[in-house]
Amino acid sequence: MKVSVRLFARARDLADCEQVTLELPDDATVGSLRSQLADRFPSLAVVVPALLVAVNSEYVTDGTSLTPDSEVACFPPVSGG
Amino acid sequence: MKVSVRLFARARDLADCEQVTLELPDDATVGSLRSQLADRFPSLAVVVPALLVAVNSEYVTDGTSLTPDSEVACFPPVSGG
Amino acid sequence: MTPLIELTSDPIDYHALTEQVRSNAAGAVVLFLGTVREMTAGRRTVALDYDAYPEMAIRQMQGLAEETRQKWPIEKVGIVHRLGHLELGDIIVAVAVSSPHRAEAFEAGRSLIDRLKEVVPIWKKENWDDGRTEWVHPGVPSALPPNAAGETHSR
Amino acid sequence: MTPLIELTSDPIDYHALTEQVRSNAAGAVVLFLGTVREMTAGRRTVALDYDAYPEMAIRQMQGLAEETRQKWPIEKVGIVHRLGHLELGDIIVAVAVSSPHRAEAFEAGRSLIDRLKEVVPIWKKENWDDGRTEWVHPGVPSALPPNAAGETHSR
Repeated sequence: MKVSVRLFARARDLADCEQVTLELPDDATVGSLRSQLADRFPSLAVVVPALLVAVNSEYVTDGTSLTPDSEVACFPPVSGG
Repeated sequence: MKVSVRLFARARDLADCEQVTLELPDDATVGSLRSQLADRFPSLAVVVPALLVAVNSEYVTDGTSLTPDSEVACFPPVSGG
Repeated sequence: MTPLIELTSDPIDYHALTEQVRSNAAGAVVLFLGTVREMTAGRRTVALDYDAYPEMAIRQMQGLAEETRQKWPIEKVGIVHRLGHLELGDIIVAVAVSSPHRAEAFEAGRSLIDRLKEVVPIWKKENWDDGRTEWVHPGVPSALPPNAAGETHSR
Repeated sequence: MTPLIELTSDPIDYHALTEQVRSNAAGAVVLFLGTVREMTAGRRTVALDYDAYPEMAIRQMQGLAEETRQKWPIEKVGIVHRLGHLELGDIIVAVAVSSPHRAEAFEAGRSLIDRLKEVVPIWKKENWDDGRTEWVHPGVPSALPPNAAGETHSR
Protein backbone atom coordinates (compact mmCIF):
# COMPACT_ATOMS: atom_id res chain seq x y z
CA MET A 1 0.00 0.00 0.00
CA LYS A 2 0.98 3.60 -0.44
CA VAL A 3 1.10 5.78 2.68
CA SER A 4 1.61 9.50 2.62
CA VAL A 5 3.84 10.92 5.36
CA ARG A 6 4.18 14.55 6.41
CA LEU A 7 7.43 15.77 7.96
CA PHE A 8 7.87 18.74 10.27
CA ALA A 9 10.55 20.97 11.79
CA ARG A 10 14.07 19.55 11.76
CA ALA A 11 12.89 16.33 10.12
CA ARG A 12 11.52 18.37 7.24
CA ASP A 13 14.74 20.40 6.97
CA LEU A 14 17.02 17.35 7.11
CA ALA A 15 14.98 15.44 4.53
CA ASP A 16 14.44 18.63 2.55
CA CYS A 17 10.93 17.34 1.99
CA GLU A 18 7.50 18.26 3.38
CA GLN A 19 5.59 15.20 2.34
CA VAL A 20 6.58 11.83 0.90
CA THR A 21 4.65 8.76 -0.22
CA LEU A 22 6.12 5.45 0.93
CA GLU A 23 5.33 2.05 -0.56
CA LEU A 24 4.75 -0.33 2.36
CA PRO A 25 3.61 -3.95 2.71
CA ASP A 26 -0.11 -4.31 3.49
CA ASP A 27 0.65 -5.49 7.05
CA ALA A 28 3.00 -2.59 7.72
CA THR A 29 3.29 -1.08 11.17
CA VAL A 30 4.56 2.28 12.31
CA GLY A 31 7.85 0.54 13.04
CA SER A 32 8.26 -0.56 9.44
CA LEU A 33 7.41 2.95 8.28
CA ARG A 34 10.13 4.32 10.56
CA SER A 35 12.70 1.92 9.03
CA GLN A 36 11.68 2.77 5.52
CA LEU A 37 11.86 6.48 6.27
CA ALA A 38 15.43 6.01 7.51
CA ASP A 39 16.34 4.11 4.33
CA ARG A 40 14.76 6.71 2.10
CA PHE A 41 16.37 9.68 3.84
CA PRO A 42 19.83 8.87 5.21
CA SER A 43 20.06 12.51 6.34
CA LEU A 44 17.32 11.76 8.89
CA ALA A 45 19.46 9.19 10.73
CA VAL A 46 20.22 11.51 13.66
CA VAL A 47 16.55 12.11 14.43
CA VAL A 48 14.86 8.86 13.35
CA PRO A 49 15.07 7.18 16.78
CA ALA A 50 13.50 10.25 18.39
CA LEU A 51 10.79 10.80 15.78
CA LEU A 52 7.25 10.91 17.10
CA VAL A 53 4.63 9.44 14.82
CA ALA A 54 0.99 10.47 14.60
CA VAL A 55 -1.78 8.80 12.64
CA ASN A 56 -4.90 10.86 12.08
CA SER A 57 -3.66 13.46 14.61
CA GLU A 58 -3.15 10.97 17.45
CA TYR A 59 0.18 9.67 18.69
CA VAL A 60 0.90 6.03 17.90
CA THR A 61 3.62 3.55 18.83
CA ASP A 62 5.79 1.40 16.57
CA GLY A 63 3.43 -1.57 17.01
CA THR A 64 0.43 0.24 15.53
CA SER A 65 -0.80 -1.09 12.18
CA LEU A 66 -1.16 1.24 9.24
CA THR A 67 -3.95 1.37 6.66
CA PRO A 68 -3.88 3.02 3.22
CA ASP A 69 -5.98 5.94 4.44
CA SER A 70 -3.76 6.68 7.46
CA GLU A 71 -2.71 10.33 7.64
CA VAL A 72 0.79 9.92 8.96
CA ALA A 73 3.03 12.64 10.36
CA CYS A 74 6.58 12.30 11.68
CA PHE A 75 8.40 14.91 13.72
CA PRO A 76 11.03 15.28 16.43
CA PRO A 77 9.93 16.19 20.00
CA VAL A 78 7.74 19.26 20.23
CA SER A 79 8.84 22.62 21.67
CA GLY A 80 5.80 24.87 21.66
CA GLY A 81 4.63 27.03 24.55
CA MET B 1 -1.01 57.38 78.43
CA LYS B 2 -3.65 57.93 75.79
CA VAL B 3 -3.71 55.57 72.85
CA SER B 4 -5.88 56.06 69.82
CA VAL B 5 -7.41 52.89 68.37
CA ARG B 6 -9.02 52.47 64.96
CA LEU B 7 -11.69 49.84 64.46
CA PHE B 8 -12.65 48.15 61.19
CA ALA B 9 -15.34 45.99 59.62
CA ARG B 10 -17.59 44.13 62.07
CA ALA B 11 -15.68 45.53 65.05
CA ARG B 12 -16.51 49.03 63.85
CA ASP B 13 -20.15 48.12 63.29
CA LEU B 14 -20.56 46.40 66.65
CA ALA B 15 -18.91 49.25 68.54
CA ASP B 16 -20.61 51.79 66.29
CA CYS B 17 -17.34 53.67 66.42
CA GLU B 18 -14.49 54.22 63.97
CA GLN B 19 -11.86 55.45 66.36
CA VAL B 20 -11.60 55.67 70.14
CA THR B 21 -8.98 56.97 72.53
CA LEU B 22 -8.25 54.70 75.48
CA GLU B 23 -6.51 55.75 78.71
CA LEU B 24 -3.96 53.06 79.52
CA PRO B 25 -1.23 52.63 82.14
CA ASP B 26 2.25 53.62 80.89
CA ASP B 27 3.39 49.98 80.89
CA ALA B 28 0.33 48.82 78.94
CA THR B 29 0.61 45.97 76.52
CA VAL B 30 -1.60 44.98 73.61
CA GLY B 31 -3.25 42.50 75.98
CA SER B 32 -4.30 45.25 78.35
CA LEU B 33 -5.63 47.28 75.43
CA ARG B 34 -7.69 44.28 74.35
CA SER B 35 -9.21 43.97 77.86
CA GLN B 36 -9.98 47.64 78.05
CA LEU B 37 -11.60 47.58 74.64
CA ALA B 38 -13.87 44.76 75.79
CA ASP B 39 -14.82 46.76 78.90
CA ARG B 40 -15.49 49.90 76.92
CA PHE B 41 -17.59 48.16 74.25
CA PRO B 42 -19.58 45.21 75.65
CA SER B 43 -21.06 44.78 72.18
CA LEU B 44 -17.60 43.73 70.96
CA ALA B 45 -17.54 40.67 73.25
CA VAL B 46 -18.22 38.18 70.46
CA VAL B 47 -15.23 39.34 68.41
CA VAL B 48 -12.72 40.48 71.03
CA PRO B 49 -10.94 37.11 71.32
CA ALA B 50 -10.53 36.98 67.55
CA LEU B 51 -9.45 40.61 67.09
CA LEU B 52 -6.17 41.12 65.31
CA VAL B 53 -4.14 44.07 66.53
CA ALA B 54 -1.71 46.12 64.47
CA VAL B 55 0.66 48.82 65.66
CA ASN B 56 2.07 51.13 63.00
CA SER B 57 0.73 48.82 60.26
CA GLU B 58 2.42 45.67 61.59
CA TYR B 59 0.73 42.81 63.39
CA VAL B 60 1.54 42.51 67.09
CA THR B 61 0.80 39.99 69.83
CA ASP B 62 -0.73 40.57 73.26
CA GLY B 63 2.70 40.76 74.86
CA THR B 64 3.81 43.75 72.80
CA SER B 65 4.28 46.98 74.74
CA LEU B 66 2.49 50.13 73.65
CA THR B 67 3.83 53.66 73.52
CA PRO B 68 1.83 56.91 73.35
CA ASP B 69 2.63 57.37 69.65
CA SER B 70 1.48 53.86 68.69
CA GLU B 71 -0.99 53.87 65.83
CA VAL B 72 -3.23 51.02 66.89
CA ALA B 73 -5.83 49.25 64.80
CA CYS B 74 -8.13 46.39 65.84
CA PHE B 75 -10.12 44.23 63.46
CA PRO B 76 -11.51 40.71 63.05
CA PRO B 77 -9.81 38.31 60.61
CA VAL B 78 -9.36 39.67 57.10
CA SER B 79 -11.33 38.52 54.05
CA GLY B 80 -9.88 40.35 51.07
CA GLY B 81 -8.94 38.77 47.76
CA MET C 1 12.23 47.65 40.81
CA THR C 2 9.21 49.04 42.61
CA PRO C 3 6.32 46.65 42.90
CA LEU C 4 3.03 47.89 41.49
CA ILE C 5 0.78 47.98 44.53
CA GLU C 6 -2.57 49.68 44.50
CA LEU C 7 -5.99 49.96 46.10
CA THR C 8 -8.65 51.36 43.81
CA SER C 9 -12.35 52.15 43.74
CA ASP C 10 -12.40 51.85 39.95
CA PRO C 11 -12.65 48.66 37.90
CA ILE C 12 -9.27 46.94 37.83
CA ASP C 13 -7.36 47.32 34.57
CA TYR C 14 -5.63 43.94 34.65
CA HIS C 15 -4.47 44.38 31.08
CA ALA C 16 -2.39 47.41 32.07
CA LEU C 17 -1.12 45.55 35.13
CA THR C 18 -0.07 42.56 33.04
CA GLU C 19 1.69 44.77 30.50
CA GLN C 20 3.61 46.37 33.36
CA VAL C 21 5.03 43.06 34.59
CA ARG C 22 6.05 41.80 31.14
CA SER C 23 9.81 41.80 30.55
CA ASN C 24 12.32 40.49 28.02
CA ALA C 25 14.02 38.79 30.95
CA ALA C 26 10.86 36.79 31.70
CA GLY C 27 9.60 33.79 29.79
CA ALA C 28 6.52 33.45 31.96
CA VAL C 29 3.76 35.70 33.25
CA VAL C 30 1.01 34.51 35.60
CA LEU C 31 -2.04 36.63 36.27
CA PHE C 32 -4.61 35.75 38.92
CA LEU C 33 -8.02 37.41 39.07
CA GLY C 34 -10.39 37.01 41.98
CA THR C 35 -13.94 37.67 40.80
CA VAL C 36 -17.33 37.95 42.51
CA ARG C 37 -18.86 34.48 42.37
CA GLU C 38 -22.61 34.09 42.57
CA MET C 39 -22.99 30.91 44.63
CA THR C 40 -21.28 30.05 47.91
CA ALA C 41 -22.26 26.84 49.67
CA GLY C 42 -25.71 26.99 48.11
CA ARG C 43 -26.36 30.65 48.94
CA ARG C 44 -26.70 33.38 46.36
CA THR C 45 -24.63 36.55 46.52
CA VAL C 46 -25.90 39.67 44.80
CA ALA C 47 -22.96 41.95 45.62
CA LEU C 48 -19.94 42.39 47.85
CA ASP C 49 -18.65 45.50 49.61
CA TYR C 50 -14.94 45.75 50.32
CA ASP C 51 -13.38 47.97 52.95
CA ALA C 52 -9.74 48.29 53.97
CA TYR C 53 -7.34 49.85 56.41
CA PRO C 54 -5.57 51.45 53.46
CA GLU C 55 -2.17 52.47 54.84
CA MET C 56 -1.62 49.07 56.41
CA ALA C 57 -3.02 47.19 53.41
CA ILE C 58 -0.54 48.89 51.09
CA ARG C 59 2.31 48.23 53.48
CA GLN C 60 1.36 44.57 53.86
CA MET C 61 1.07 44.11 50.10
CA GLN C 62 4.51 45.65 49.66
CA GLY C 63 5.76 43.21 52.27
CA LEU C 64 4.25 40.30 50.34
CA ALA C 65 5.92 41.45 47.13
CA GLU C 66 9.26 41.60 48.93
CA GLU C 67 8.69 38.23 50.60
CA THR C 68 7.92 36.70 47.20
CA ARG C 69 10.98 38.19 45.58
CA GLN C 70 13.18 36.69 48.26
CA LYS C 71 11.71 33.25 47.73
CA TRP C 72 11.52 33.08 43.92
CA PRO C 73 13.51 34.69 41.08
CA ILE C 74 10.76 37.13 40.19
CA GLU C 75 11.25 39.79 37.54
CA LYS C 76 8.25 41.99 38.33
CA VAL C 77 5.17 41.79 40.50
CA GLY C 78 1.95 43.77 40.76
CA ILE C 79 -1.06 43.61 43.08
CA VAL C 80 -4.24 45.67 42.72
CA HIS C 81 -7.23 45.26 45.04
CA ARG C 82 -10.54 46.93 44.48
CA LEU C 83 -12.58 48.54 47.27
CA GLY C 84 -16.23 49.56 47.46
CA HIS C 85 -19.33 47.98 45.98
CA LEU C 86 -18.79 45.09 43.56
CA GLU C 87 -21.38 43.28 41.46
CA LEU C 88 -21.42 39.67 40.26
CA GLY C 89 -18.44 38.89 38.02
CA ASP C 90 -16.53 42.03 38.96
CA ILE C 91 -12.81 41.71 39.54
CA ILE C 92 -11.91 41.96 43.22
CA VAL C 93 -8.17 41.52 43.00
CA ALA C 94 -5.50 41.11 40.34
CA VAL C 95 -2.07 39.64 41.03
CA ALA C 96 0.50 39.54 38.24
CA VAL C 97 4.00 38.17 38.36
CA SER C 98 6.74 37.52 35.80
CA SER C 99 9.76 35.26 36.07
CA PRO C 100 12.27 33.57 33.76
CA HIS C 101 10.53 30.18 34.04
CA ARG C 102 6.94 29.14 34.52
CA ALA C 103 7.27 27.02 37.66
CA GLU C 104 8.25 30.01 39.77
CA ALA C 105 5.66 32.27 38.19
CA PHE C 106 2.87 29.87 39.15
CA GLU C 107 4.25 29.29 42.65
CA ALA C 108 4.83 32.98 43.33
CA GLY C 109 1.40 33.96 42.00
CA ARG C 110 -0.30 31.34 44.12
CA SER C 111 1.66 32.37 47.19
CA LEU C 112 0.87 36.07 46.68
CA ILE C 113 -2.89 35.56 46.61
CA ASP C 114 -2.82 33.00 49.46
CA ARG C 115 -0.82 35.34 51.68
CA LEU C 116 -2.91 38.36 50.69
CA LYS C 117 -5.98 36.57 51.98
CA GLU C 118 -4.22 35.87 55.27
CA VAL C 119 -2.62 39.17 56.15
CA VAL C 120 -3.83 42.15 54.14
CA PRO C 121 -6.38 44.17 56.16
CA ILE C 122 -9.27 44.16 53.72
CA TRP C 123 -12.74 42.86 54.54
CA LYS C 124 -15.73 41.92 52.50
CA LYS C 125 -19.36 42.34 53.37
CA GLU C 126 -21.69 39.81 51.77
CA ASN C 127 -24.95 41.05 50.27
CA TRP C 128 -27.10 37.90 50.21
CA ASP C 129 -30.10 37.61 47.95
CA ASP C 130 -32.46 37.71 50.97
CA GLY C 131 -31.45 41.34 51.47
CA ARG C 132 -29.27 40.72 54.49
CA THR C 133 -25.63 41.73 54.72
CA GLU C 134 -22.78 40.52 56.90
CA TRP C 135 -19.04 41.04 57.24
CA VAL C 136 -17.04 37.92 56.48
CA HIS C 137 -14.41 37.14 59.10
CA PRO C 138 -12.92 33.67 58.68
CA GLY C 139 -13.06 31.72 61.93
CA VAL C 140 -15.55 34.09 63.56
CA PRO C 141 -19.15 32.84 63.76
CA SER C 142 -21.64 34.55 61.49
CA ALA C 143 -23.78 37.26 63.02
CA LEU C 144 -26.79 35.97 61.10
CA PRO C 145 -29.13 33.31 62.56
CA PRO C 146 -27.65 29.81 62.12
CA ASN C 147 -30.21 28.63 59.59
CA ALA C 148 -29.15 31.39 57.23
CA ALA C 149 -25.53 31.66 58.23
CA GLY C 150 -23.14 31.91 55.30
CA GLU C 151 -20.01 29.83 55.24
CA THR C 152 -16.71 31.46 54.61
CA HIS C 153 -15.98 32.22 51.00
CA SER C 154 -12.85 30.78 49.48
CA ARG C 155 -11.80 31.97 46.05
CA MET D 1 -19.16 24.77 26.56
CA THR D 2 -16.71 24.89 23.67
CA PRO D 3 -13.15 25.56 24.68
CA LEU D 4 -11.53 28.54 23.00
CA ILE D 5 -8.69 26.95 21.06
CA GLU D 6 -6.75 28.85 18.45
CA LEU D 7 -3.55 29.10 16.45
CA THR D 8 -2.81 32.57 15.16
CA SER D 9 -0.17 34.49 13.22
CA ASP D 10 -1.28 37.74 14.84
CA PRO D 11 -0.29 39.08 18.25
CA ILE D 12 -2.28 37.25 20.93
CA ASP D 13 -5.13 39.27 22.44
CA TYR D 14 -4.95 37.80 25.93
CA HIS D 15 -7.32 40.43 27.24
CA ALA D 16 -10.08 39.15 24.96
CA LEU D 17 -9.22 35.56 25.91
CA THR D 18 -9.40 36.36 29.61
CA GLU D 19 -12.72 38.15 29.21
CA GLN D 20 -14.07 35.06 27.45
CA VAL D 21 -13.28 32.74 30.36
CA ARG D 22 -14.70 35.04 33.05
CA SER D 23 -17.96 33.81 34.53
CA ASN D 24 -20.29 34.60 37.43
CA ALA D 25 -19.88 30.96 38.43
CA ALA D 26 -16.13 31.42 38.82
CA GLY D 27 -14.35 33.11 41.70
CA ALA D 28 -10.93 32.60 40.15
CA VAL D 29 -9.28 33.18 36.79
CA VAL D 30 -5.68 32.21 36.05
CA LEU D 31 -3.93 33.42 32.92
CA PHE D 32 -0.53 32.15 31.85
CA LEU D 33 1.54 33.89 29.19
CA GLY D 34 4.67 32.41 27.69
CA THR D 35 6.85 35.19 26.30
CA VAL D 36 10.08 35.31 24.29
CA ARG D 37 12.90 35.53 26.81
CA GLU D 38 16.22 37.03 25.79
CA MET D 39 18.70 34.84 27.67
CA THR D 40 18.82 31.04 27.84
CA ALA D 41 21.72 29.40 29.64
CA GLY D 42 23.94 32.36 28.88
CA ARG D 43 23.04 32.60 25.17
CA ARG D 44 21.17 35.49 23.65
CA THR D 45 18.04 34.97 21.56
CA VAL D 46 17.06 37.62 19.03
CA ALA D 47 13.87 35.95 17.77
CA LEU D 48 11.94 32.70 17.60
CA ASP D 49 10.05 31.13 14.71
CA TYR D 50 7.15 28.82 15.50
CA ASP D 51 5.74 26.22 13.18
CA ALA D 52 2.96 23.69 13.77
CA TYR D 53 1.12 20.74 12.36
CA PRO D 54 -2.08 22.78 12.62
CA GLU D 55 -4.86 20.16 12.41
CA MET D 56 -3.19 17.96 15.00
CA ALA D 57 -2.19 20.87 17.22
CA ILE D 58 -5.80 22.05 17.44
CA ARG D 59 -7.00 18.52 18.12
CA GLN D 60 -4.40 17.97 20.83
CA MET D 61 -5.23 21.30 22.48
CA GLN D 62 -8.90 20.37 22.49
CA GLY D 63 -7.92 17.07 24.09
CA LEU D 64 -5.98 18.94 26.79
CA ALA D 65 -8.97 21.16 27.52
CA GLU D 66 -11.15 18.07 27.88
CA GLU D 67 -8.56 16.27 30.02
CA THR D 68 -8.37 19.32 32.30
CA ARG D 69 -12.12 19.57 32.64
CA GLN D 70 -12.31 15.96 33.72
CA LYS D 71 -9.70 16.47 36.40
CA TRP D 72 -10.76 19.84 37.85
CA PRO D 73 -14.10 21.67 38.16
CA ILE D 74 -13.28 24.16 35.43
CA GLU D 75 -15.82 26.71 34.25
CA LYS D 76 -14.12 27.80 31.04
CA VAL D 77 -10.77 27.31 29.39
CA GLY D 78 -8.97 28.95 26.48
CA ILE D 79 -5.66 28.29 24.74
CA VAL D 80 -4.14 30.45 22.00
CA HIS D 81 -0.72 29.74 20.48
CA ARG D 82 1.02 32.06 18.09
CA LEU D 83 2.89 30.87 14.99
CA GLY D 84 5.45 32.59 12.79
CA HIS D 85 8.22 35.04 13.64
CA LEU D 86 8.30 36.37 17.21
CA GLU D 87 10.54 39.05 18.64
CA LEU D 88 11.84 39.47 22.20
CA GLY D 89 9.02 39.90 24.70
CA ASP D 90 6.31 38.77 22.28
CA ILE D 91 3.62 36.47 23.65
CA ILE D 92 4.03 32.90 22.40
CA VAL D 93 1.10 31.28 24.14
CA ALA D 94 -1.80 32.28 26.39
CA VAL D 95 -3.68 29.82 28.58
CA ALA D 96 -6.69 31.07 30.55
CA VAL D 97 -8.88 29.08 32.90
CA SER D 98 -11.68 29.91 35.31
CA SER D 99 -13.02 27.86 38.20
CA PRO D 100 -15.07 28.40 41.36
CA HIS D 101 -11.98 28.36 43.60
CA ARG D 102 -8.40 29.42 43.09
CA ALA D 103 -6.61 26.18 43.92
CA GLU D 104 -8.08 24.41 40.90
CA ALA D 105 -7.55 27.40 38.62
CA PHE D 106 -3.83 27.42 39.42
CA GLU D 107 -3.50 23.65 39.12
CA ALA D 108 -5.45 23.45 35.88
CA GLY D 109 -3.55 26.37 34.34
CA ARG D 110 -0.22 24.84 35.26
CA SER D 111 -1.25 21.46 33.92
CA LEU D 112 -2.49 22.92 30.63
CA ILE D 113 0.79 24.63 29.82
CA ASP D 114 2.88 21.68 31.02
CA ARG D 115 0.92 19.25 28.88
CA LEU D 116 0.89 21.61 25.91
CA LYS D 117 4.68 21.59 25.94
CA GLU D 118 4.68 17.80 25.96
CA VAL D 119 2.14 16.86 23.33
CA VAL D 120 1.06 19.71 21.05
CA PRO D 121 2.88 19.50 17.69
CA ILE D 122 4.42 22.96 17.61
CA TRP D 123 8.13 23.62 17.25
CA LYS D 124 10.32 26.62 17.78
CA LYS D 125 13.38 27.62 15.85
CA GLU D 126 15.93 29.64 17.81
CA ASN D 127 17.49 32.66 16.18
CA TRP D 128 20.69 33.15 18.19
CA ASP D 129 22.52 36.46 18.23
CA ASP D 130 25.43 34.96 16.23
CA GLY D 131 23.09 34.69 13.25
CA ARG D 132 22.61 30.94 13.41
CA THR D 133 19.26 29.24 13.75
CA GLU D 134 18.22 25.81 14.97
CA TRP D 135 15.07 23.88 15.68
CA VAL D 136 14.61 23.06 19.35
CA HIS D 137 13.73 19.40 19.97
CA PRO D 138 13.97 18.47 23.66
CA GLY D 139 16.09 15.36 24.12
CA VAL D 140 17.59 15.53 20.62
CA PRO D 141 21.19 16.78 20.38
CA SER D 142 21.66 20.21 18.86
CA ALA D 143 22.64 20.35 15.20
CA LEU D 144 25.05 23.19 15.94
CA PRO D 145 28.70 22.57 16.89
CA PRO D 146 29.00 21.67 20.60
CA ASN D 147 30.73 24.90 21.60
CA ALA D 148 27.75 26.91 20.46
CA ALA D 149 25.00 24.40 21.20
CA GLY D 150 21.94 25.87 22.87
CA GLU D 151 20.38 24.13 25.81
CA THR D 152 16.72 23.38 25.80
CA HIS D 153 14.46 26.26 26.70
CA SER D 154 12.08 25.86 29.55
CA ARG D 155 9.49 28.55 30.10
